[in-house]
Amino acid sequence: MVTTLHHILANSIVLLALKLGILLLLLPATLVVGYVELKVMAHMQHRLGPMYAGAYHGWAQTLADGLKFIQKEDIMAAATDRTVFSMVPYITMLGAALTFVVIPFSRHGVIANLDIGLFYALAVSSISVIGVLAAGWASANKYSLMGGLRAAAQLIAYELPLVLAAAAVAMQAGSLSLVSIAEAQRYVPFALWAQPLGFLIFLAAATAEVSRTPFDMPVAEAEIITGAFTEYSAMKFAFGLFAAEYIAMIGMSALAATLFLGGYVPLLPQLRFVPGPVWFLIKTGLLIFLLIWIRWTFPRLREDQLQKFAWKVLIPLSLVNIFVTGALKLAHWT
Amino acid sequence: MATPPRSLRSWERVDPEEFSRRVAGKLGDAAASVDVRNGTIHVTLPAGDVVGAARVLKEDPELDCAYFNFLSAVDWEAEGFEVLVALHSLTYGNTVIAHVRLPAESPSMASLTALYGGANWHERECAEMFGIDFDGHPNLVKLYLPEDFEGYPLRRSFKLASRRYKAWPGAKDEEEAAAGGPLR
Amino acid sequence: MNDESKLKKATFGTGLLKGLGITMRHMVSKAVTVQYPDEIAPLPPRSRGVIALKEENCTMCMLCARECPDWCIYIEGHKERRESRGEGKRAKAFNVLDRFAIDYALCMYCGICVEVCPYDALFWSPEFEYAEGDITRLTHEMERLEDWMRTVLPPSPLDDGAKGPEIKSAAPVVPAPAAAPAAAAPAPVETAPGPPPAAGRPAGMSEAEFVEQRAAAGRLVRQKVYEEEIAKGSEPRIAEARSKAAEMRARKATLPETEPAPPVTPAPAPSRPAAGMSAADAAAVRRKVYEEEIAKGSDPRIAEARSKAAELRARKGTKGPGG
Amino acid sequence: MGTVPEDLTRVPDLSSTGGLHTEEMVLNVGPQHPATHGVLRVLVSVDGERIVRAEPVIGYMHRGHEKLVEQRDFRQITNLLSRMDWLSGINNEIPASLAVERMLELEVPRRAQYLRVILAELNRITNHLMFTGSFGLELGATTPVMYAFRERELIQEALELVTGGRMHFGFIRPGGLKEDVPRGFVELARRGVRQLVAKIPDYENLLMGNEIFKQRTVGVGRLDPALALDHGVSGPILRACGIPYDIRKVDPYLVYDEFEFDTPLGAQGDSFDRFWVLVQEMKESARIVEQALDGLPEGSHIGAVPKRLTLPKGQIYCHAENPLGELGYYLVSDGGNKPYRLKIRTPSFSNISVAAHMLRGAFVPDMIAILGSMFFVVGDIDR
Amino acid sequence: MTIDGDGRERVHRVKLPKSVSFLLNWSRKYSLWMFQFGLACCSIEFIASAMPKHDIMRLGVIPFPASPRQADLMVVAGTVTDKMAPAVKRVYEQMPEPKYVISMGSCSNCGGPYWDSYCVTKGVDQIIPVDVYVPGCPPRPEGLLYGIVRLQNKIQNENIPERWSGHAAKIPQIMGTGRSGGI
Repeated sequence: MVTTLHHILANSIVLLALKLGILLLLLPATLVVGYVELKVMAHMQHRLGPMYAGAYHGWAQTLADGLKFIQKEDIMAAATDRTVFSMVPYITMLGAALTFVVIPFSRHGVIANLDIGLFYALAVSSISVIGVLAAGWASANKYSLMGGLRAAAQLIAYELPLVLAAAAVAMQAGSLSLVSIAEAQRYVPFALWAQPLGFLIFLAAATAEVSRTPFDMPVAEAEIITGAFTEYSAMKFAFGLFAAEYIAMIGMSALAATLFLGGYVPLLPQLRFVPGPVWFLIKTGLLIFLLIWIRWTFPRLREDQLQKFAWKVLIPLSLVNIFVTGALKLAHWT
Repeated sequence: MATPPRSLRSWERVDPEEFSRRVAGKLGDAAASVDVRNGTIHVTLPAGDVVGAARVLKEDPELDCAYFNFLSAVDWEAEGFEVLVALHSLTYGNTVIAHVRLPAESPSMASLTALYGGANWHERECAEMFGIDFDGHPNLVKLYLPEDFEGYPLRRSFKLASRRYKAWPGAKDEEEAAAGGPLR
Repeated sequence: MNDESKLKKATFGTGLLKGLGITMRHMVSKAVTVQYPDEIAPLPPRSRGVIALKEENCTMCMLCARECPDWCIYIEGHKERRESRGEGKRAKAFNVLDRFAIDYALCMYCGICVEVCPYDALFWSPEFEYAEGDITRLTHEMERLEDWMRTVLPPSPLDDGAKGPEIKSAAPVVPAPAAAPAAAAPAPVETAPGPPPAAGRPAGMSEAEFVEQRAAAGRLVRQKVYEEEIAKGSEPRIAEARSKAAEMRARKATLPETEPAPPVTPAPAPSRPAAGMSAADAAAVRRKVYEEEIAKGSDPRIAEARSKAAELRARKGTKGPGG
Repeated sequence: MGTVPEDLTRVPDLSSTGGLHTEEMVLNVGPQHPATHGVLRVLVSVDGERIVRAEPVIGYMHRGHEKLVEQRDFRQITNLLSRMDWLSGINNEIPASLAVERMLELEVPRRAQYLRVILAELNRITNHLMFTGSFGLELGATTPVMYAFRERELIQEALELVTGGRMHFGFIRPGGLKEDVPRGFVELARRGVRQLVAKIPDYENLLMGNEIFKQRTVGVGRLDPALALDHGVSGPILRACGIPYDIRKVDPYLVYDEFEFDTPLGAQGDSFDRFWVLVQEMKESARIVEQALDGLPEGSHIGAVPKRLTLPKGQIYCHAENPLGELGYYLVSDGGNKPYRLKIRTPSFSNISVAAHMLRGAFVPDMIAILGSMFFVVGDIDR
Repeated sequence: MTIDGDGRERVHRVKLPKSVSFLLNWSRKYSLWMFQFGLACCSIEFIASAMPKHDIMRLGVIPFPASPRQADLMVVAGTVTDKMAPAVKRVYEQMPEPKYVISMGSCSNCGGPYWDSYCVTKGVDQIIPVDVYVPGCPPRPEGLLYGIVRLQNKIQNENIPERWSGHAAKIPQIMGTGRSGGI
């Protein structure tokens, strides 16, 4: 029986392996986003940023960082709980990377088009909370313990508005599958007409989820060194905190782009010739730039103000948002 | 905000001469001598009754020396120690410096921490640097120096080691080098 | 009391947006970075980078080593006798320098040695690139201090309002500061620097014409130096400052030889500490020596150093070292 | 009516948890901690996130200036003392020279006094710029410190043109200055000050106007004026509590009485007020520099000073308005050219002694905001 | 690694191919995560070197890490007093191995203006090994940049196996960091 290329592709295992290859793309993506953040931050602070690593404009700076972290000595203090200490980077990385399974790059370019894609994405992204908490406990250091507890309290507090804002989008699109949500925004993204409030809530909650300024109390240098990851060094630090944070950031902006800006759907019918994945990259890049921009402009909120903002402001607002979406749906207006 | 102390509202500058007469009048016999030099009022107080005089200086509405400037000491070697307590009156814009003479061996004085909160650290530093004991001080432990440091650095008898062990490069010839320090 | 209470109640969000606006504005504007290993920002002449030694000026008077608060200058030398030129005079002994080292690991860069050296043997150079791998190489010996001389910049010209130190006459009552001999008209700040002290005019030339000719020469020099500086790539501001300095030197250099003889130098007063010629005459002596050096065509820096030494000797009323 | 300072060892009852026994955790912040300026260590006992008791431990930067000063003559002293409060070199040197001049009745020419005021105010601006930037840094905003240092570099360039140094100048001599200012200094100083005044709205919008900043600082670390006077607090911190104690006004030295400038006063004495007073003071310093540059008289840079400077026997106290508060030198001389004893009254020492009372009951992240707003330099605390 | 007589692993001298050691040295050279150990006046010039005008990040020196665990360059900027010396040593020991130290300023070189003080350690090299001494009091920010360029040249032609061979690679037993709290 002639085994044509088509057969091989149709074979589910090979297909799955190919699609999981996409996840491997994430690691170079963190290097790129890391480099972009260094340069954008520098220019916002009126200076130049890395210039000498890799000759022209220091393009290889984050690559050098990665290579250097491989050579570093991996210190584990005697009092640490070794197994949990070493498990943490995998958990945080897992939580961050798995959201990409359901995010559509184009109409068919999605690893697994689950019909409960949105529910799965939000559930998976909250795994990293366990990782941070475990890091706080395992490194047997007072600062890490405080950092871990703060991170847990914050992530839980911001899980709720995230889910509620996403729920409003699901109501709006009438389905949980990210592909159909994206399709529902054919030519007019939700953020512009149906869910402006939802978009803002989701962005604020996403920033808190990734614990970036102004919600970066868990990794606040000034108060508690690097929070739960004070005791981590070498690849554990690079992998567990640095890369995981960037992947989570990319994941969250990709999710926000899909839910509110239409993901791979072109913004204007006339621009249809531009392929889907390019749209997706443009929108995600825009949101990543927004996160970087916010990080290097604002001071950070105090712990209790952070919680107050989540419980007293974001959650009521997202409930109102759901109510409004429901009312508009009933009136068949949308 | 708690109402600011009386000193904020009515500020009028008083000439140091007039203020020193006021201080002499208020302290009466407690002050051995009161004189004005370069615009500051110097008062010499007997070692026994420093807290009483300081309380008068602080709480008397005409003097109102509420601002605790500093407390330190001078080591006159044989003649003993001279503790300086500098108080400033914001209302009348004058500084009063109290001099208290203490004997050379085992000098001790009443602590002013009950009256001025600021005196706490100054007294700890003075005790650590000169070896003057302030009785009534909440925790008279070393402020600056590490715990295992022995000797009182600011006494004249405490010589700086490096200056003795390093030959003075400016010495023109050997005998000056041996003297271990610029003669000027 | 203050308007900050208004600041405290601003509506939510406006402050955040203004903040974002500022960072974006800075992102698009050009960075102010001086890329160090490739380009170096020009340093002012007085910048305290490293101390350079001019070995022939040093007479081993050890003043710098004595005045140094860190004891970081090490000088060794021996006495030598040299037969003096004239017969019958006994041979004069003077010091020969064997070792003059400055330990830059210990030095606190206060500049007291440069200031106190009576024979101008030590100069400041703005050079700062001499970090070392091991600490013993931070003690620079005589040869190394000598090469730093190349990097010493000429002293920057003083501000127009600067006059020599006031004269404290012997009389107890302090006289009004004696007007400096030169009728220094208040220099108009922007236009060409004030006319130099009333210098003698060559006969047969009218005042205005003379001033015009000197100003033209000055402007020519200034333009040339300005181009050179820009060609060398230094900052316009520094180039401008340097060209103005060059113009000043050029205008002074075109002074005719016959400078009115400085007031007769008073007999050296008994050696009370504040002895020696009054400061203003010493300054006049300095200018005269400076002109002689320039006329002889020696390097302006040498001229500057020699004139400064002459002025000091004049002020102290002592004879120069070794004739 | 001085308030009796509560005994620091008594633990206020904060355990709102009723029966549940909670034990405080002693946290050791510093001595090497990114937030504190240098090496201040604070022993904090914390109940959850709330501070029960805080005790600053100092001495990690104690270098023994008062002992070293007794071995050096006056020119060497001015160089050593500018390293005490390392953000304001010129202001550290001025009172030392003033003390010598007042003792010897030296007459300082007007031009030297004007130049001293200009250099002191430029140095005050660089000091305040550093604290403007680092206060934002401690609250998490890393961008204002970059802008603050950009202005600071320009003013340091002007100072370096005159003195040759960027931070430690050794330029003030008893009787006047070391040298006169070179040509180009007046324009450079004016340009630096003008750029500063033009850029201050950036800091106000970026920090003071920012709602997150206001939430972190308004009402935080409120300092009671009576307690402040009790501890001898001075400088922007005292003026933030509303007490107009500015030595340039109360006891004018040099030629400060010839310039008109006002002292900004805060209302509540909280972190926001301290920061606000700091920024307004930069504007005032810029005004003084502009007026001084316009009125710079001609003349010599140093008066008539005897070659070998020996002081008559006697004691004198001379103070000046350092950017962080009142800096005073109590000079005791026994007739030599070295001081017999020099007591240095530094502002940060008294300002920080009040921190223990302000930190009680605050949150841990608030401690950073409060300490950041206390504007201290550790070299000034430890001498 | 072989276990030698007294039970500690000895690292053998391994011949690394030229290109691999070049790549490793290059990555260590351009990614010097700098731990901010500012003590005294030099710390202000040290901060100024990270600011827009001098921007130390151009050379790949990133001033991010707040904990010594993630840092590999320690710049000792300022006076090391006897009371501070144990803290300096402890922070140095907590840094992971390929670590470098720059001593900035006369105070940390050998005591500087406080050479005769009764409580100043005369030079940080008495407690930790120093790679580059930057003279100055305080050194200009460009002076520190020059020191870093010199350190980078040193790293570029460093030999990693040389650095570890024959040197006991023991895993540092830092006892009880949990209880005694932060640095």
